[in-house]
Amino acid sequence: MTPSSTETDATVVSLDARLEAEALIVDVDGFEGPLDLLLTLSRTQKVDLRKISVLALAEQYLEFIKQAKELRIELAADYLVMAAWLAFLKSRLLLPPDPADEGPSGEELAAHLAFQLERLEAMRDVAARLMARDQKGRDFFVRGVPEDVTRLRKVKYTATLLDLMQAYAQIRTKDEFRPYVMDRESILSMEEALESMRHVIGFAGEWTYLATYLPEGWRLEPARRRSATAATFAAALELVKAGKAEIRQTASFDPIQLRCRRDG
Amino acid sequence: MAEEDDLADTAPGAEDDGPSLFEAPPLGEQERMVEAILFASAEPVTVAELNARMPHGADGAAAVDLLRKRYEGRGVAVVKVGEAWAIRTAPDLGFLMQKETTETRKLSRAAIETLAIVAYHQPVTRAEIEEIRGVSVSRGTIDQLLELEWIRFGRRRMTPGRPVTFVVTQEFLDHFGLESARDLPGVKELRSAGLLENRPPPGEPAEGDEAEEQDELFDASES
Amino acid sequence: MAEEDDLADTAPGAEDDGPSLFEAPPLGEQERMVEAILFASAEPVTVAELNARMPHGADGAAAVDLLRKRYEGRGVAVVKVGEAWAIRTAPDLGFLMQKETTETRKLSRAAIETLAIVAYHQPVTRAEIEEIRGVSVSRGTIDQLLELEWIRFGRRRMTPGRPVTFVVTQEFLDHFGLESARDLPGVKELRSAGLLENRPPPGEPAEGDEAEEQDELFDASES
Repeated sequence: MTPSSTETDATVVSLDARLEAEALIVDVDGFEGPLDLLLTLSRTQKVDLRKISVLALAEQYLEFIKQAKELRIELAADYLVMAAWLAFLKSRLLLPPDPADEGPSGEELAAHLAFQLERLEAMRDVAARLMARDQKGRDFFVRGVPEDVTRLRKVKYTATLLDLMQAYAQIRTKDEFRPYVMDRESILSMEEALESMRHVIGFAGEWTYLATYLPEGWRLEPARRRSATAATFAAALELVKAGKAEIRQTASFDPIQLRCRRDG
Repeated sequence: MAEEDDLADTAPGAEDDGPSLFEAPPLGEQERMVEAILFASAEPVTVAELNARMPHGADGAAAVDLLRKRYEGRGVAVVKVGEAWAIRTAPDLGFLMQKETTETRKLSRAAIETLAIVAYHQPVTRAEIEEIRGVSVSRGTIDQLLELEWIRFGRRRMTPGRPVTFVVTQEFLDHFGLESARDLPGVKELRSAGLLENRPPPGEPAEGDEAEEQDELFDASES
Repeated sequence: MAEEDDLADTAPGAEDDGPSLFEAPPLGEQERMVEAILFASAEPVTVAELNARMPHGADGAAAVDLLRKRYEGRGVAVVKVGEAWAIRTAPDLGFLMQKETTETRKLSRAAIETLAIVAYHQPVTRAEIEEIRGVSVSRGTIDQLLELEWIRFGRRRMTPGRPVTFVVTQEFLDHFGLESARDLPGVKELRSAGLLENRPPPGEPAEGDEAEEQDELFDASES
């Protein structure tokens, strides 16, 4: 448990207790988040993490936060969130369970916290074991001279995924960048032209000028008319290919004419 | 030149009776070839690459096996790195080497822990790393590990948001002298203690087939 | 462990009459040491250098001699280069080394950008690439990527002119260690990895849309 002296009023704490508390708090920088702090505090219990008293740990943590506040140390929000959660956990552990409450029990929450601490400690432990392994370039070595016996000159281009991502990121952050959208406002697709022709071609028993097939709203504005003419012409060719229509042009640059094929 | 022809033979060609025409070199000769190739390369070489470079019909796997035994207890060793093979100096002789070449950047504690979490929990998302460490992972940390080519992007997780996952690389295995991720120190104990499970906090729905996915990864790395 | 003692021996100690007090390692062990040193050194090593690096009392010349005999007829040989020693591939196996000599060059910036755009936006037409990059794409750039087999032609776009599209290849995925193009990190991840510092310009859709947008593209390429 925490030293009892620190629980007294902040104004009358002994110098020793105060120094001790400050030593702890100055260390806050050294902690990598609330879980790390909890793990450090849990070591004072000197028991296997599986047998740890989560209640005692919660109290230690809350006391720590209280001291930090008294000393006007600014704590990151994470630490305060954890404190609020531990206060909630503590009340769950101390009060008799409310039968109307559907949520997890205090014991379940405590067990999960113990699991998280045990897991973090385990990862610390294996990280240390990993780094203690023999390492390439420190304990064992690769061939000093990768050999070049016969010079077969072959250029191989390489790029790393990082190059690729950086290049892409750079393009994406150019000021003038806008997400790519095909500028379709003035473009009629062949499919669209075909669709609109399908509805009317059946009525064209006589030769009809291709221009009359241009959809409504595509006949006046030059850019739109150009696109619609091209698309309609392509669609007309498709219909001819499918045997559904006939097409003719009396001379070069004359208007193109179209009619439905009755037998088609 | 000769190998090019042989290489071509492995493609389904017109001459299906090809193999019998080409006598594979004796196994002892194949062992010499593997020895030469592995000695010459600083990077691990896969059995498939060995076979592609050796004359047609050669059995890279068998030759490597012979070679590995031959070098047992010697000053250099034939080591397995993931699916590939390399020659490395015996670790106990490291003290003889001049270490001026590799200046390993000092890794932060956050980077070391993040690396360990990726190795033991792979494939793992950034959120999962943060959950385990109880603190957010800075951009620089992931960046540094990517740059060292010790971790890479794995498959996206098929959960909402489809987050990217991280896995360790062959370079990681090579650097730490590991044959596969299964040989990580303490991995069996951690698994049997349930510490590699992604256990959701009580009251939150489980994320589904985490564990299975991970097993699959380890299986895949073995085959 | 034993070598650690040997290491300690090489340190100049208080006992200056050392030589007689310290036992040099057995010759077999010295041979292992020479093997490791010759293997790892970038330059041929003289006997004097060997003696300087090995524990006190070791006989580099004798150890080299043993090693040289051991490698007779093997895939690599211990050869004398001037006054120094090195390990080299056996001359008759030089033909196996051809792959080692490929010269690697970085891709040009234009090529990397083009490749990135194809990867993220596939299937994509040349006009679209130019639109995104804001400059025209030279034929050489596209040709180079095609030749590298990192991109290939996809379906023609069903728009006027029926332009060809480009998509990335399996070769591309292999090279960049990706399991699928879907696993490329999205803009969100680029940002959290610190690769994308800037805020999105106003008018750009929220990040959440990103993934979906990409999905659509990829779905299209699959169908």
